Amino acid sequence: MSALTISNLRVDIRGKTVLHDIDMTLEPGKILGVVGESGSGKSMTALSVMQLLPRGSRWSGEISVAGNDLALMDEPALCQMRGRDVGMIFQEPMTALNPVQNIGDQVAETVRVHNGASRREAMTIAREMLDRVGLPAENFPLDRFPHDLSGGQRQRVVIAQAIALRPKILIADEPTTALDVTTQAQILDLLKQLVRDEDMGLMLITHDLAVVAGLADTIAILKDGEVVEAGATHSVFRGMRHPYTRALFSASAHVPARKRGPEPAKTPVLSVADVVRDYAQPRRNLFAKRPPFRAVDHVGFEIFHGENVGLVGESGCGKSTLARAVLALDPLQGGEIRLNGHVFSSAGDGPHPELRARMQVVFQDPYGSFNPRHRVRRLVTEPFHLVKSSLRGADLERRIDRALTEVGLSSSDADKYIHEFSGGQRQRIAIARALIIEPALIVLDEAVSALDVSIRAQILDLLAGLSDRLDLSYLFISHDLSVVRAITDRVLVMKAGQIVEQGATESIFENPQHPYTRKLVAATPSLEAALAGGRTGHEERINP
Amino acid sequence: MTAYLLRRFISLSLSLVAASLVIFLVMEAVPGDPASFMMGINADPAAVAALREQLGLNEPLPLRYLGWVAGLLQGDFGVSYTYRVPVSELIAERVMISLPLTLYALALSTLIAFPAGILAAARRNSATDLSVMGATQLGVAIPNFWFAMILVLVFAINLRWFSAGGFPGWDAGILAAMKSLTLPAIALALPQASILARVMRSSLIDTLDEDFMRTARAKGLSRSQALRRHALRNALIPVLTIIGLQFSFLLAGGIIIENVFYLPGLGRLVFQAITQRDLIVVRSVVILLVFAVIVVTFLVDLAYAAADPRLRRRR
Amino acid sequence: MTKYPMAAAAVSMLALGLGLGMTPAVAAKMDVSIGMQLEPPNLDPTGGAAAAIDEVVYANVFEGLTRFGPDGAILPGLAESWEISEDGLSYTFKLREGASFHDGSAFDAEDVKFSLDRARAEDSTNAQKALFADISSVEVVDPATVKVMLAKPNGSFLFNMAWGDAVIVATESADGNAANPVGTGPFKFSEWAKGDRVELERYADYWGEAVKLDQVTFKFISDPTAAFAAMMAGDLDAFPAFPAPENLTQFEADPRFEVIIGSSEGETILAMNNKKPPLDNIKVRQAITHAIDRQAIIDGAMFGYGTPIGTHFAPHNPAYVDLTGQSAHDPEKSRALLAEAGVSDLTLALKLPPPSYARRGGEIIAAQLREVGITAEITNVEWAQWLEDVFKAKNFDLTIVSHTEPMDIGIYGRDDYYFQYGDADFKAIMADLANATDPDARTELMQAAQKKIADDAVNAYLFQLARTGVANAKLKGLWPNSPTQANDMTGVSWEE
Amino acid sequence: MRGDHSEHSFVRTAIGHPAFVTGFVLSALFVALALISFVWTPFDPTRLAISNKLQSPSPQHWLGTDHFGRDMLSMIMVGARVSIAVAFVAVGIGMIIGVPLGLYAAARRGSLIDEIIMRGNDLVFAFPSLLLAIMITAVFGPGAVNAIIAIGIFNIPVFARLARGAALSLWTRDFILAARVAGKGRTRISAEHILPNIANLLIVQGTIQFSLAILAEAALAYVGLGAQPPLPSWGRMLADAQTLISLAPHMALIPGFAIIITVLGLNLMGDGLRDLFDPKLRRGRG
Repeated sequence: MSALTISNLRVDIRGKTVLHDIDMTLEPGKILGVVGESGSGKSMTALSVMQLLPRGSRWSGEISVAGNDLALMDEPALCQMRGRDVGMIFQEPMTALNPVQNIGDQVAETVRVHNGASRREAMTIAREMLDRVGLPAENFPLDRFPHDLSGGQRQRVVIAQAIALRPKILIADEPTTALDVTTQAQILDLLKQLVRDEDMGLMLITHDLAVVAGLADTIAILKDGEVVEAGATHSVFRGMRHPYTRALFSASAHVPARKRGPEPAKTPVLSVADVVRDYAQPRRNLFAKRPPFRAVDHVGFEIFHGENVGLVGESGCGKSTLARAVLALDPLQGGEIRLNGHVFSSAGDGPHPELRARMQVVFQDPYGSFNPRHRVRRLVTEPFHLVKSSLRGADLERRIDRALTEVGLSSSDADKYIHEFSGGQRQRIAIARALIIEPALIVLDEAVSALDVSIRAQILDLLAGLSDRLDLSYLFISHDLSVVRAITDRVLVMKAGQIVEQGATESIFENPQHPYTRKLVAATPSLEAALAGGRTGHEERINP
Repeated sequence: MTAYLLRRFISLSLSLVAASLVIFLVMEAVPGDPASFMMGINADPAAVAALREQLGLNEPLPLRYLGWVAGLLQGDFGVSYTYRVPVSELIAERVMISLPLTLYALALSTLIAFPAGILAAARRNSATDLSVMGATQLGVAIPNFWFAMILVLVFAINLRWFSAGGFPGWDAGILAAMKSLTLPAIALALPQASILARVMRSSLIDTLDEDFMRTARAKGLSRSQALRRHALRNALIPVLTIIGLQFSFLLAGGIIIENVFYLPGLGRLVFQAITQRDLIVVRSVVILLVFAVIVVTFLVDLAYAAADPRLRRRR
Repeated sequence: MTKYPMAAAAVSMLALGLGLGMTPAVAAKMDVSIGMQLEPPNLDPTGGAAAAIDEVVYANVFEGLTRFGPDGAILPGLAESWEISEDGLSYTFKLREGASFHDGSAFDAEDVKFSLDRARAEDSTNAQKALFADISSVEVVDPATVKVMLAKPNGSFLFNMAWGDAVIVATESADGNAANPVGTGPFKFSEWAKGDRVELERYADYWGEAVKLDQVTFKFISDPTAAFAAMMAGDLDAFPAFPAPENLTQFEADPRFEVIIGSSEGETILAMNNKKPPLDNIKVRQAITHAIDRQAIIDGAMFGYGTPIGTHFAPHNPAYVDLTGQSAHDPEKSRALLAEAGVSDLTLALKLPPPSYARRGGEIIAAQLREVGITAEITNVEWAQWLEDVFKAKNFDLTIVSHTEPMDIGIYGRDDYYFQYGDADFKAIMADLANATDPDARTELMQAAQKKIADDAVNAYLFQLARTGVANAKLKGLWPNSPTQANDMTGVSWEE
Repeated sequence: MRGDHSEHSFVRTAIGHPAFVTGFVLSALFVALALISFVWTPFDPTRLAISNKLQSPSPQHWLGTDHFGRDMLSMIMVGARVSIAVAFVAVGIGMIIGVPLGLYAAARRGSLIDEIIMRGNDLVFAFPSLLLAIMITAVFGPGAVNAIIAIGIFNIPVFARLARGAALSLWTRDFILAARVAGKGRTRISAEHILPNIANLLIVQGTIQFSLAILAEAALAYVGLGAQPPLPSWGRMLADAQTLISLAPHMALIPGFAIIITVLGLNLMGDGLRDLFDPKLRRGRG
């Protein structure tokens, strides 16, 4: 008897249909992957099962959890169901736990709410659960507070909370999107073990095809609120009957075509020598002055003309601090940075403004990169502030049109406000802003991380095309190895403020030398490997 | 956390010193000479000069400032020009009325505001929410001295439930004293309760949208359980600051209400002292009020650290 | 913090509060509570001139050699009787037997000598030092007799000795009187809750006739509405000088109360700065007097209570001359006078002290002056600022104030006085008055003085401040008029 | 901030917002009254007619007459002019001095200047505002101008703190970093990027402070320290009416209602603006 059956589910929110004709089933001990881009309705499906739909929404169709039909259950019965028959974990671990309550109480609460166990009993179960999810007692006592834990550890506490009463179904809505690659691998393994040991059904919701390919037994692909294709994972991947599945698949594995190789031997566009960046630490108490935290520890590298260099590393390794140092947004504590051979900024001596025109930047969040009050025309021409001979009238217009068309937008867009554009279009405008002053180097700090897979592919193509056409070089910073692999010629791998390995992109990915790089490459779920290996890797473990 | 509190303590004491300097200088700028005021309209000029000498009004400025501050530290606020009684004694009498009145008003305000704010937030955008918000809008808009006049008209003159004002003294029994503070407390509490209810509501609404509330619901807690166990404590933290601010405002804010109800509290003492140009009393009361505000701000910081573990020292 | 226990406590407090309010307080018969608008800065009548001090202690706690009667006549006080020498230079007072101070110390001639010498000493802080200026020496003849020698004859010496500033204090307790007054009167001081009330209680072994009250409480309520509410709610038994004349009609309509209307020594005037052009021109001053409609001011500001006056003299005084006709309300004449004086669109600074007669009167006068083309710019000031700016610095054009000291027409003779008159002829009249002891001669001189200041239009004389008192209908013996600043409780009692 | 900023739709949603509309109508009513009073009032508010004093509302005097026989409606209209003018200039002072201070402190976060400005703010906040306003007007003499200065001073820290808080959160935003990469200095960025984006917050707080200023002016006038006669002011009308409250209740109720309605109107408008400016807050944040 299947743990969860959903048949022709339809959900409307304030008159707008968000989900329609959804049919899914989930067997105990199996993993159902639900894949779709943002706005496809995958989270709404999960919330329908939990009956936590937003205010003012109406649903119809039939959902039965552990045999009982949700439509017949009143609120108290639903409260009984949540936590006991179905558990749920969410995307953002940093805010998923109550900051003013320790982890022991929060996990024990699930037990006490349902079967009114005494505080002591509930605590022992909580201890058991925390050990079960890999948070041993010696350094994770029950009275610790969420703010003392890392993202991965908090997600483990959330999982402990969800499975405290051994529910039949566990729903995981983008559980690892906010985590680093290595932590993501550990959490996914934990979920796989729980499904096998507890004979629990897991509905894994994600936008990342690679994650689902290596894990899910069956898969359902959602687009604009309806299931476009569903079935056993390997048959869906081999068949790919629906065009959207094919588009999604190709966008995920997309590698833009690149012609030019780097021209070495010219003076480097950017040379970073022995750079040090420290953060002052708050004093523990009045007298003991704590040593500063060294975020960037004597880093040195060069970028030659036309060369695209990638900088990868997990969050907290110092890559953003390095980027800000290169852009001279923060003062250096040691070393120096040169642009085209001229000293741009060094320890103690601030940036030389006239050199700034040689380097521009594109940020991660398309919605935060622009002043909502200015029109595109004014946004894009901001860098002209650096050029003393400011252009006027006609040639300024021409420059704007050229920049906009270069990135695939029309000149008529110049008079619009930024809120009238989608995420992808905004990133194009950001690139136009960087291009307009014809810099030698563009620093891209997680430039595509916030975009959906299909849009990301288009932006990568744009960047590849630009670097071929204009003699332009990139410093491409990202935590997503697959993106870096697609666009860069050379890669620097950073860990704890130091560059542990660097070299040509392909050689780094084919046979990484440094143990950390090896761990990083292995942890990155890759679509081809999962499909090529078929289910072999996966089957062995099922029946030991 | 101790470093945080220590830093707060130092910055607040600096503010206190700066405040004492500012107050002293403003006092010097006040025209009107207390001695001539005390001697009355047909007083003999020679007698007025003798009195000035007697009260030490002719000493140089810095000397008087240092003398005053030295006195402050030992709790001696100097002698009042008009009453010729140690100011500390005067203030002690008056604080015995202003402090209970402030606490009474604060209690009323909190008792009205918390349930109203919580109810409004729990039933967001419902009829109850709109009516509570409407009431608080009105509460904030009503000038409290006008409301006091209406209270006196209705309850003291027409219904004669309460005395129209005055204070029988604590020795006349706790209940009699509290009775005479009831109407002033209500007049003071009305605007504060409205502000507090709005802050409580918006703080709770913010908390209800946090992710951990959704996690709590997913664990099987009912809507009210989730609100009580998780949202309330998180929402209370910002509300603490407002209560701290209101305490210091009420302590000094009663100045007009004390006049309408002729309560001999701190507000009225300082108001009369200003009109009688009794600079020593004005100076002392103002520095006392500033000190109270600073102490309350520090206490609120302490409460913050206690209520919010994120501020406690990391393990 | 769980909120439930707190809620229960507060609700019970409120309920109890309501409950208690139900039973009206029963007025005990042997004590009385009197309302006063201003709180005395201290309780030593010889150490400050504020009217409030005398209103609490005069005749109740302290007594002088002589004292004022309810109608202003001079009666024997601690001096049983006295003989005045032919040349009017020596006064021999026969003192009361068996009188004593509240701290038990005996009253004798020594105390009288001490009090008079203290008041006229060089470094004395007595506000009315001028009263004792003529005394050349004070001799103790025997414990019950004192002989006072004057430098020059002074017809009003006995009148001066009746003032609150001339009361007799004991050598031992003189310095402590400010906070703990010790006198020979029928009531002794019991408690002073600053800002709220002063309590007096019966002094068992008082030398004179026993008073009919055990306890007298003076409650200080400056706010007129609070005063009205306190009387209506029964918190007070009487308010001799009720601050809000507009409420008197409501008290008259209520059987529980009796409204007592009398006259006071308060001549309310629109004082003009005689030395500041264009006010130094008599025509301009006369124009201002004619612009003013006294009756409108009395109706508007004092709700009809008050008698118009044409000069600086109390109408109830036999020597009063009605000169209101001389400065009748005549806007036409006023405009003509201004034209004659060659003054057009005149702007004057009108500074108003706190009392309502000034603040309200000021608004009415400003409107009346506007009718004749004079703009009066009003600035409300506190007493301290009025004394500094107007009284001492003379930095004003017009101001409104009521002089409540008895028989104070003499101020027109002072040179440094704030309206800066100091006319030689007037000073001569005053000098003659000081020497005249025969009553008819004094009346004639006083009338000449009144005519002089009216003709010179020194100030615009508005009205005599009425004494508007309210009291519980069953309370008897309160003074209707206030010949001096006092609340004499010696004759007050509850009707059975 | 993803606000919907084209003018057309802003006005359309504004019409639909009940709180904003009621608030706007009430406030506009009194502003109109104030403006009309410059040109016309039923009677001359300064003209005394002692004979027909204390009349309750009648067809001739819609809102009755006061203890000097002056027409209450005319006094309310001219009083509106005083209250609104005092509040407007006082809040103006608060903004013009407070906001640049706040922006300057935010741009130099953690520096000595930031510390000084913040300590200064704490100092002014620590002072009991009404008490100091009374002292200032007592020291320099009562009058509308001194009331404006006294109330203005206490608005400066409010706007300084608000501006600094809002600016601090913006300084970490990407588009500010982009501007810095484009070489713009602190002052230029504060003016071009930060100020326009916190303007909404300032307007909302402005309406709230405006209503508080009206209450403060009424309180000062009530104790005799606001606008001086013959200029009518609501607070002083209340003070005059106080002793006559049982004799002529309309004299106290009418100015009281005038203050309440104006302040209510402004607060409702403030709330409405807060919702309209930031759709994220459409949930009716308190």
